[in-house]
Amino acid sequence: MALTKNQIAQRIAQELRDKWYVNLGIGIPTLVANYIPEGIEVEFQSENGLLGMGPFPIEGTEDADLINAGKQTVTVLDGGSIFDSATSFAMIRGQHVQLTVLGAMEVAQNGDIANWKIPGKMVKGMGGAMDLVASAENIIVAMMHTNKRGESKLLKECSLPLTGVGCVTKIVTNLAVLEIKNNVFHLLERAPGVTVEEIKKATEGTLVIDGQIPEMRL
Amino acid sequence: MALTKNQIAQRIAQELRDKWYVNLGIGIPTLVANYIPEGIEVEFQSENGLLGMGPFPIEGTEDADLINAGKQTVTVLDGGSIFDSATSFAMIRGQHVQLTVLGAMEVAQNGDIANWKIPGKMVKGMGGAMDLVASAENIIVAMMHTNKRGESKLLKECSLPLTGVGCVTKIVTNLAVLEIKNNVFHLLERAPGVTVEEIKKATEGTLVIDGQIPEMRL
Amino acid sequence: MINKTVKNVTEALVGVTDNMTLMLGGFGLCGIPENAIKELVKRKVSNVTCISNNAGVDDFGLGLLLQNKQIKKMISSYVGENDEFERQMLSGELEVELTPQGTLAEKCRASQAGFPAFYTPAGFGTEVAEGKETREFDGKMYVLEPAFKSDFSFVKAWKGDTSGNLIFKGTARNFNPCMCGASTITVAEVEELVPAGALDPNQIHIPGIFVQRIFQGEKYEKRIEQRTVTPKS
Amino acid sequence: MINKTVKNVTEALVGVTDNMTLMLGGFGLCGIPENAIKELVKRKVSNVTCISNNAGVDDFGLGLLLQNKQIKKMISSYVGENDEFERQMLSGELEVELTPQGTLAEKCRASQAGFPAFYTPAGFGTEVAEGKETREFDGKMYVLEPAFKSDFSFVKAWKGDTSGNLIFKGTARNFNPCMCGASTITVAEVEELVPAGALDPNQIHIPGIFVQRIFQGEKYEKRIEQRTVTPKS
Repeated sequence: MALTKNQIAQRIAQELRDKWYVNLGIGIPTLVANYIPEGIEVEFQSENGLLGMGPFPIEGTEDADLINAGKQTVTVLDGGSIFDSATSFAMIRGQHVQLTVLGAMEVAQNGDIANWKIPGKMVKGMGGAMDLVASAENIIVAMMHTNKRGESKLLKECSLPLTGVGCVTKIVTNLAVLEIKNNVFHLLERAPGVTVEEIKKATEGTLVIDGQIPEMRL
Repeated sequence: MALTKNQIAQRIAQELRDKWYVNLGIGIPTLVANYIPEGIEVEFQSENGLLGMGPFPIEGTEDADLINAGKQTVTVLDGGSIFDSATSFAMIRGQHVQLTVLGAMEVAQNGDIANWKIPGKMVKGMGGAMDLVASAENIIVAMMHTNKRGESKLLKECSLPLTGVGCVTKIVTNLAVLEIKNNVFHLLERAPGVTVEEIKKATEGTLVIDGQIPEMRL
Repeated sequence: MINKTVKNVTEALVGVTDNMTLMLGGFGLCGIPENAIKELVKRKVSNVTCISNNAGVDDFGLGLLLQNKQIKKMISSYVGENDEFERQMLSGELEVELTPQGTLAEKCRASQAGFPAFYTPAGFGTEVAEGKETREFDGKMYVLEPAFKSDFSFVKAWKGDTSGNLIFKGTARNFNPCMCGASTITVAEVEELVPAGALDPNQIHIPGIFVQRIFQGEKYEKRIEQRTVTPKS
Repeated sequence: MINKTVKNVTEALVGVTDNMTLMLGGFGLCGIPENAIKELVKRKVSNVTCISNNAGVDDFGLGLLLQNKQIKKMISSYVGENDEFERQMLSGELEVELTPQGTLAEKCRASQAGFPAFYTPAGFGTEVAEGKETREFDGKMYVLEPAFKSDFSFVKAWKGDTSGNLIFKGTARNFNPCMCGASTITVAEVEELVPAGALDPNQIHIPGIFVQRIFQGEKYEKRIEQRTVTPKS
């Protein structure tokens, strides 16, 4: 069974480590905050200027002056802080944020990522994604393995305009966990019940399968 | 009569304009704050991180955590603010400070200034002077016309290591007010009772004397 | 102390003319200079270049200027919340320069702080870096990005004093502090204008030196784009 | 939330060894990390490079490390308050890199913010620019200055919380915020350590992300260099 979006988030949450500052992109990445493993402390950074981002506010207490990068009303946890945009990207560019999780339209086997533009069609802008992928030491892409037309999103080369080059290290999709090393995808784990063959078929880029591939534990 | 240090400061204070932010160096420049003309408002910036610097504190109220760039205990006026060193020099480099007044060991007729080092003898460091002179649009040097050995401090070329190049626009000494334009000193005003000849004699650099030179009004 | 107050938004915008480059604070609709934007609409200032992280929504924020076709060019990082924007851009009516968000913030800060340009890794190897100088430092590649040059900055703060000192509230801070002092003239509008001395000098977010004009905005709608809440249990 | 507290200064300095590069906050004796400096003396850490705007006075601040000849190299903007410093420098025992104050601050900030280098007009045409790249932007000349690389930052704040958030008091702020996050490990000592949640998130000067270790200093002497006062009338 392919993972649900929540299960992708749950699997990514297993990658969190104690004392990490984490930036979660819009979409599936946001859900990761719901699955922080027991016994570890992480803080979420929102690039519009918030550290220690908490859950959505209790109905009636929402504040127009307190939103996250997705423009959603949020809260600040005890020990959180507010800062301006230049300081926010000082944190990101200065590699003070240990993990970035974001979505993608395409990932290439050399670690390139495309997620901000479809020429002539969609031009929403890159927001903070280019800064994040250019600076983060540790980037996990959360996405579906294939697009709506069933085409692989794990490619030999990206066809869309790039967001960053050679930066993605790990990918968690609805089918698998993969690592990028030496310019190829390495299959690390399968979604429960999904076969290596299914993953192979859904992956256009070069896929290295080394030994037995375990099923994910959720 | 040559001016006293206080009179040099008094003459410089006449250059202040309403709504200017002003950085005063250590020594004679500091005294300028005592002679702000009636009817204008200026604010003093201290490069260690203080805007709206006020007078020395009333005895007994001094605070080790509130000093100026000369390490003297000071006060903050209503409407003042405190900031870090990077922000302080953002103000200076970004040309938000309208006037810098500082001392000098030598000034050259092309506007070069030397005031931070005597090789092998005095090595206190440049502090914020290099940032100030490289960025300020409006720099007034406050100094004695000659050094302790009676040698001119207004030179064809500086002999000491430079603080900045081609940056000084005006000089107020104990003998005269001078302007630097087209790589020569222009005599603007004489100290009361001081003759043009005396000023000529005390000036090593090229001195342009255009018409009658008025006496300063203090 | 130097007094920066102007009577109202009309006086605050004196000197704003067609073809100027304007910086506008805010992230989404959070912390935008609502009064200045309305006045720009009212004055029908046209052909302006706007530097702003976002372009508002169709009927609020910078979207109002877009509806009236007052904007020649937008410099932003994300513009996905505005249909009219997308239409004007795809039809070629509107010039758009999309800039990574951190680069956008630092181009403002560079201008504020007197840096002519800076090297950032953001955008290297992408179309953002096309035609720009790139350079390696310590094995990593960077793109040289110039500081912005802008005529007016319009920012919105929570509290301000007559000396121009500003304090922001929550994430309505965002780009506002970075844009102060980054244009020839910075106009700050505040929810509450207090006398000099009423704010703690240790708690000022933006010292008054970066602000030329300050006024208390008439009213603030503070529209919420995504009202997300946890139901009362 | 992430807890950054360490028990005391001893634990705060774990990992500091000979030959390291250290940043130390403060301007003159104002806002210096008194407890960290005393611990460096006690540990006899030697051959270190110190990045600090000043070098203390003969018997306080970094002067204590100088007396013990623990410092190999000083990177400062002004060192005029210290006779032993001048003696060691002129005799060649001490290596000294004098840096314009604004450049010094920005070399810290560049390191904090992930900029490899920056262009500043300060020092152009002087011996500070010797051997450095210079470049013209818009008719003005600039010097390329690299960011600092440093092992430990020692800073002093007024209040801090267990998440590492810092608030400074008066001009004891100075270089301290710029040095946070500018070294591999930043150690903050505070006059008062409070629980996470006790500080207003809007009023934090340095977010905890830039601080790895925090502790409450045992005591602060806060010596005044120039006690200048207005007599009571």
